[in-house]
Amino acid sequence: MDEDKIKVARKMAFITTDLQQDLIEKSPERIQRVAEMLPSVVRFLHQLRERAIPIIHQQLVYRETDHVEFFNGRIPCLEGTKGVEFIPEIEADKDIIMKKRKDSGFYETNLDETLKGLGCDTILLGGMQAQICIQTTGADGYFRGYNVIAVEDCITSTREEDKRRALDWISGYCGRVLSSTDIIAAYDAHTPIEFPVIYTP
Amino acid sequence: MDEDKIKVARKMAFITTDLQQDLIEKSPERIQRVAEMLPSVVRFLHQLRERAIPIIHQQLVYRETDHVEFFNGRIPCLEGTKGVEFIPEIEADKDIIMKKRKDSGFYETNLDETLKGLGCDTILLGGMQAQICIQTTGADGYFRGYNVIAVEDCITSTREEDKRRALDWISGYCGRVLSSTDIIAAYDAHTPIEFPVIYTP
Amino acid sequence: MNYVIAEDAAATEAVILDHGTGARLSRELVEMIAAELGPIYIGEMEDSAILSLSGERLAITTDSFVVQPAFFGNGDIGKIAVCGTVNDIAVSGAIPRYLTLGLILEAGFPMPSLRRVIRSIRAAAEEAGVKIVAGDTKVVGKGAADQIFINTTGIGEFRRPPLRMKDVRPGDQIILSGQIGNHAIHLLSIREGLGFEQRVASDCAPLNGLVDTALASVPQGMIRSIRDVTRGGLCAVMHEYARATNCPMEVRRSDVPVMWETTMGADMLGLDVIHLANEGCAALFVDPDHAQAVLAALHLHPYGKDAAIIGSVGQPGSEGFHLTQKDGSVVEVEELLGAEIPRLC
Amino acid sequence: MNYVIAEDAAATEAVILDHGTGARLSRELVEMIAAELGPIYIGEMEDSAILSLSGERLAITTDSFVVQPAFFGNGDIGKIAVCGTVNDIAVSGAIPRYLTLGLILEAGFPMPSLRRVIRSIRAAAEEAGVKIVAGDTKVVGKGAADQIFINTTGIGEFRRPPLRMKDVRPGDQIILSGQIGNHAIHLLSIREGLGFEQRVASDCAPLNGLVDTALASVPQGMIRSIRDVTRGGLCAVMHEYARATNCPMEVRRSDVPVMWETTMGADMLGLDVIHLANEGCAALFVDPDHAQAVLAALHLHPYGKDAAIIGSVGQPGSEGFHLTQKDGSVVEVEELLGAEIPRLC
Repeated sequence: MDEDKIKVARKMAFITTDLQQDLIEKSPERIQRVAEMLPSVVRFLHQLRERAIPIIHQQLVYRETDHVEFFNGRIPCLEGTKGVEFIPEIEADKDIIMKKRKDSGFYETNLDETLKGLGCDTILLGGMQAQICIQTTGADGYFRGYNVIAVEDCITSTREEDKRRALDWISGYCGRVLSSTDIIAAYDAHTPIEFPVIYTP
Repeated sequence: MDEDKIKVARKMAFITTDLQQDLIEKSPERIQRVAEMLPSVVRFLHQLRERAIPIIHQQLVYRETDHVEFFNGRIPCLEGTKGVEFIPEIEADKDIIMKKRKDSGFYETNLDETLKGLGCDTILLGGMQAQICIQTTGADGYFRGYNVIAVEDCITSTREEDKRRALDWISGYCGRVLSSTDIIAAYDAHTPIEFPVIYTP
Repeated sequence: MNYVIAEDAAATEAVILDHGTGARLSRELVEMIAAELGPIYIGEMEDSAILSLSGERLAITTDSFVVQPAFFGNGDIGKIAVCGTVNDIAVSGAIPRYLTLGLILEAGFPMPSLRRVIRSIRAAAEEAGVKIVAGDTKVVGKGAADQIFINTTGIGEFRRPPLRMKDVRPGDQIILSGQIGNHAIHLLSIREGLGFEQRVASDCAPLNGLVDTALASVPQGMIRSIRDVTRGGLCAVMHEYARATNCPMEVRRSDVPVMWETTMGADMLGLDVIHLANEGCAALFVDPDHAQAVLAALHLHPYGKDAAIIGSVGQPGSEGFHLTQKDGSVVEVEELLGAEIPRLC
Repeated sequence: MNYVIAEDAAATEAVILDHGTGARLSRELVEMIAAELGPIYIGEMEDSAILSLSGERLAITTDSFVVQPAFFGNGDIGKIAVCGTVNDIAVSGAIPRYLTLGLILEAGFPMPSLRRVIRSIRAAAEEAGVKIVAGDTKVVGKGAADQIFINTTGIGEFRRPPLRMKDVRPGDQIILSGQIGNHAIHLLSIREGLGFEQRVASDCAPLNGLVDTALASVPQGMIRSIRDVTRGGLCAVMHEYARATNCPMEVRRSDVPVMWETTMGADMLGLDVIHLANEGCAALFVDPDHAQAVLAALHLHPYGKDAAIIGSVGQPGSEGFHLTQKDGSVVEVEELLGAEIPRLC
């Protein structure tokens, strides 16, 4: 591959999205899908912490006055309620927690500033839902010049086809899709992870 | 007084307005004002029942979807709640009960038909509030050709001045203001109660 | 960057209901908007703007209708939307010719209700002799509008000189074309279920025929100016003319045509009829030597049978609205700050 | 008597959100209204009606704006309200001259926000060279409207023959004046916080200058018709012309100008850019021998730098919108029934 057409991940951060009580408990399908993914996430978080790779948990927070979709008859993730909290397995309080109010993790948050402060040039994405929050945080990060990696085994959606489509979209437009195992292996072997430089047509 | 300028009450009915839990419990002032009036109302109801004079209790009923003033943070007189019920002292279930949804007792109710069916030509008004529901039921009855009597000691308002003003308005425009004692005395003595015939200018 | 200005500015001055009543706060809002628009705003604060377009003079006016209740005893928001704009054009002296129609509908507004409104629009436009030349319909989510809002914009043409406020002179007689207060009492009565709605109907009507009748009855220029008496009532119109002419408007309360039941209803609600809204009543300012002729002509028109001379324009030097009460005393009636809110339970 | 029709008719057919999207249900609603209006409705279902008023021909159009969010990255509802109406007038071939402005404000709408909207209106009107000749402001209760609704009615004059859909002929080339989809992706992105709003700005702009440029570049009659591509997107416009001409509209997807990020955003949301709304893009139907000249003229205009010939009008006999995909296959694109709703969480 042509040298000036690739760039290499130098410093990574892992960003989880919406791993909160209300969002997971919306439906039996979601509970099931998250349960399937959770061991990978927990293992990956542990590996990252061992390697001092920064972890940021995105927390969706709504207010009483927000016009949002009701979950089970009420506003989900309401400030100050139990439902807004992270599931305990991810031990979020060991890491950076960042509130957000919309889909993209960059939208009116200080995620960009935080990543720059950490010196990160590459974002690893995990959590749910693949087809909105992950996808849009990926696009938004890409627009801001970050290398984007969707961590395949740490991402889920209520429906497998939505996840599949979202990962295809990410690899087609703005990033790479890799497993947590591959990422850790590359990191430990000092193998650079390469990204094509996409010129906007 | 010129013969063709007066008419005489022949058959009366007593109409109480809004003597319901939620409406009375709106404020300490209302509770107090109703308590002051209640003995007169109870005595008058008893006297009327003894004389087989019809009694109609107007019951304000709102629905969840109505756009109305909230009392203490909620819709008052909601269908099916405790608050919509009459206060027990008036023993409403001995009499005719008629639901209404607005201020005037005639508005989209069958009060007019009911009175005609009973052969009544004169309405006695009691309850609260003098300056809206009583006043407007009086005007509406007057427009429909009824003789209107505001029963002074059986009517109340949160504020005495509102009651005063309302009774002045009724006597000035569309009816008479009499005490329950005077009405019973006239009835028992077969003394006709006279009304001026008002020609609309 | 924050796109939601509303949230940031929540603590600052906000539009309030009183900004929409036709009284002083409304005027201040309109003046603020005109000032902000600066040189691109060439309207003259008259109800109709007069355009020179390739040498032809047109009258144009726009009005949005947010009537609540949208349906009432003898009309609905559709009738009002046509009459309101037709009347604005007519009182400028122009012949109303065309209307545009912009509808904003709340999702969930029943189709039969919409049909009823459209039919009312048609009937009123037919009576007024105007054509609707362009339309637009928007639908907003449930709760994002109140059933239906209507904008009508009217275009009229001048076949006689425009009537202007500034032509009103001291000594001119003030004629009201009909009874005041009925529209407001009818609507308030329906909204609250007061009983008056059976006796007092809305006056909503297109007045262009009546205006034509009046203008034809006397030589050109003898009717100086006409204004339809709508939101803000007679009081707002009197103040508007007092400001424009720098003369006081002197009115005798006993000569103001009002239905007895309307007075009764207004009195019950603690309102004064001079502040109440109308939809089919005009104030005419007429040369004193021709006032009787205009009055006689109005009396022959169905919408003018209750017309009356209610007062006259006073001598310049002091503005204001002077009302001679039934007891002979004269009171200076202030403009309301906002809506006069009826006393309710 | 029951004044509340809504309640009685609650179980019957109701206006739904899809009635307002510019797609088929919208058209059916408009057709119903036109039918109900009967002979008093003399518009021709074109965006601008052409009036003969004392011998002078005017273009008039009306539009209500209910944009959500009312404020966005590079504009607001005020700018859109001016541009939308100016563009409707301009594409009829008339010179936009005057606007009326009707505001419906929700109580609680912050004054600074109102000022910002008014300033945007002023700026856009200045750019477009139009004057606002009449205004109206209504305030409704909190919850009875969504912040602010704007109606603008525009009047233009014809100094050249009107452009009409029926003049479009088989073989005419179809030119898009700019990239499509940006406005919709920008607004959706703000509403949901998708990230694209930083890269994709709304295209909202007054197009009368661009239209003048195009019309001046070739002999009269060589540009047959122009339409602004707004709600319903390119697809709705193509179907409108197909119906009016009884010819298929044949478009090559690879030639349709679209920003890469807009495609990316639309793809994420499961939308096709051909359905997305625009506020500063026009479709021009041009004689094939003059299409290159028009294109060259457009490229020199700031709002036309991305203009492209995207297809042509097919032979009569079959209507429809035929889209040649990037793989060479041709698909017949159906008109949408209602809004295309993005797939969200």
